[in-house]
Amino acid sequence: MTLAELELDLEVFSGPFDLMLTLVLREEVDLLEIELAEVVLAYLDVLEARGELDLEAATEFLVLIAALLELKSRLMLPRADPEEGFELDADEAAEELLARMLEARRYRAAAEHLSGRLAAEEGHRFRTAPPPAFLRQVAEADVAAVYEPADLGAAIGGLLRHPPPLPLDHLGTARVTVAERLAHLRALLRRGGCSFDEAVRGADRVTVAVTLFALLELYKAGEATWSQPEPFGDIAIAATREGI
Amino acid sequence: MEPLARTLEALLFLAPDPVPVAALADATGFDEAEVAEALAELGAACAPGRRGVVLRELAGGFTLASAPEAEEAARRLLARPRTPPLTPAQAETLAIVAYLEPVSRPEITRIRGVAADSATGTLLERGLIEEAGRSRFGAVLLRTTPRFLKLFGLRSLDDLPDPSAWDPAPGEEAELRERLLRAGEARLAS
Amino acid sequence: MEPLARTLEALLFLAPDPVPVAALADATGFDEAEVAEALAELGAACAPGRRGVVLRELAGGFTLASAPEAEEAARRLLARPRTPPLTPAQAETLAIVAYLEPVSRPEITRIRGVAADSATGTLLERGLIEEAGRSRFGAVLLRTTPRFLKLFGLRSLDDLPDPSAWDPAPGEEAELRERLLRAGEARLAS
Repeated sequence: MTLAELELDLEVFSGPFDLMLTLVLREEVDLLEIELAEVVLAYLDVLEARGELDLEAATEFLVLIAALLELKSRLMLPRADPEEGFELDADEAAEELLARMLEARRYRAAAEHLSGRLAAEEGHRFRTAPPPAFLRQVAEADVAAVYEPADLGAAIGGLLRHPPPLPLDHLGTARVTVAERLAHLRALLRRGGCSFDEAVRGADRVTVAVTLFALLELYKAGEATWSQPEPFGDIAIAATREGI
Repeated sequence: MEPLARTLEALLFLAPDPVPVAALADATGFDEAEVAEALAELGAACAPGRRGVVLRELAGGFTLASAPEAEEAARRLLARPRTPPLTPAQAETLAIVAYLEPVSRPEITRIRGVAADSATGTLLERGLIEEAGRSRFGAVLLRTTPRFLKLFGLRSLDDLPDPSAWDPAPGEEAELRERLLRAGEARLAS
Repeated sequence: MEPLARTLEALLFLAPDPVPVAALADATGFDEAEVAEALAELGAACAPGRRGVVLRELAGGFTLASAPEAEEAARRLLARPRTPPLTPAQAETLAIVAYLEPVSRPEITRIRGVAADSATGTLLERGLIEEAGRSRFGAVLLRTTPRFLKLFGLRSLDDLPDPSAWDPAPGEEAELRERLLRAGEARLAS
């Protein structure tokens, strides 16, 4: 569709788009009174009704509407110096719009040219393999000494260090056994499952660890499964069918 | 082929990007005139229809590229197209950058009459354009990359046609100039 | 060259890795015997002294490589000194190889208490260490290179500093290898 076909029905103007443009440029219609959003909506309606998009016409419309918006926003701005006003006369505005249209048109053509070039180059591919490592290295004769041998000695010294012996005295003798915790878990499972928190309520850290170990044993034996809906969430323990 | 032409072939085979004549001269220890002569010899040996590769002058240097006859087989072997075509928005944005670089995003938006953020993002991602500092007003400036020249078969930006080539003929322009007013007058008169 | 030989040249030019004959046959639509014949033609065209590239048959198939005569010029064009500071993992791995060579990867892992594959890979890539056969158990052995000596300004490995200056227990009698392995195992157990 061409812009001449765009019919508008606005409060202050009714008729084709390019007529509106002409009247605005001749200041026969006050741009300040035109709802440009309405113009855009009318355009979109027409596009929708047609179900097709003519890129050329669409671009032209965008350029024109953008120019009108800019013009309107200039008119709406309070003028700092009334003498200096930046009102464009009709000819100037027409020139500006024309310059914009020509510029946009020029780069649309340049874009087509570039796309054509890219397509014409289609058959030429380039090597992507990087050069072999041995060719990326400086020849041995030109290698300069940049590292300190002492760093190697220091690294060996670090590797010779034994870790400090772990203090073991804080570990008491085990107060619980896996067998005990297995019995505890099995008892809970017979009552229809439980959460891990329930299984270790009030227990100390060693007991929690041993219980977890017992739970792994149950899982390995196929007696129980568990699920945890979210990280750090509660763990639900359930008996499997074989387990019962 | 002469030894220098052979060495140049090896260098261009290995180098990941086009190599300027000066760099080839440095690497081989010959002067630029001798290198240019040997490049001509290599170019003749790789003339279309003679070899699987061709010599190209691109992005300010020389490089080897596969011959177009092998494209179909290359697509089957490598299972990917060379480089996807550009959308109209990307091509327009790229054209504006190529002709006006360095150019800012707002300037591109002004010329296109519509924002080009997504097209600009894709072009940056594909390495066809890159950032080139900031304008006086703080907007990021964009320019094309050597990769753009390489993929579009250009030696330099000067290879692009003068954009006025696409301007409407003077008569057509004069007609356009009058168009807005004339259209309106015709309607007013009717 | 015949068209098929030219297409094969283009394919091998583009492929980053060696290509098996079967894959070349698939890509070109010729059978393997025809491809083999065309490869022979290409090989003859690239015979030593004729071109800047040579055709090689490796384990994985066929590949093009730059001619060996061009090596010196290629280095001048492509070589960049790459000597960033060593990371702690690289320094440890290199020290183990330097003081104990030849040494196997599993031994390095035992001493460090953690695998050193990435550090070993980088050191191999930068030419500081190289492979030196296999141990009785089939593990690849590593040793330092002459490049390593140059980069550290050493005439030979005998010039390596005596590690006793950094030794936490310098009085100990046992052999260095023995002590490093014990320390590594102690770290792993802790």
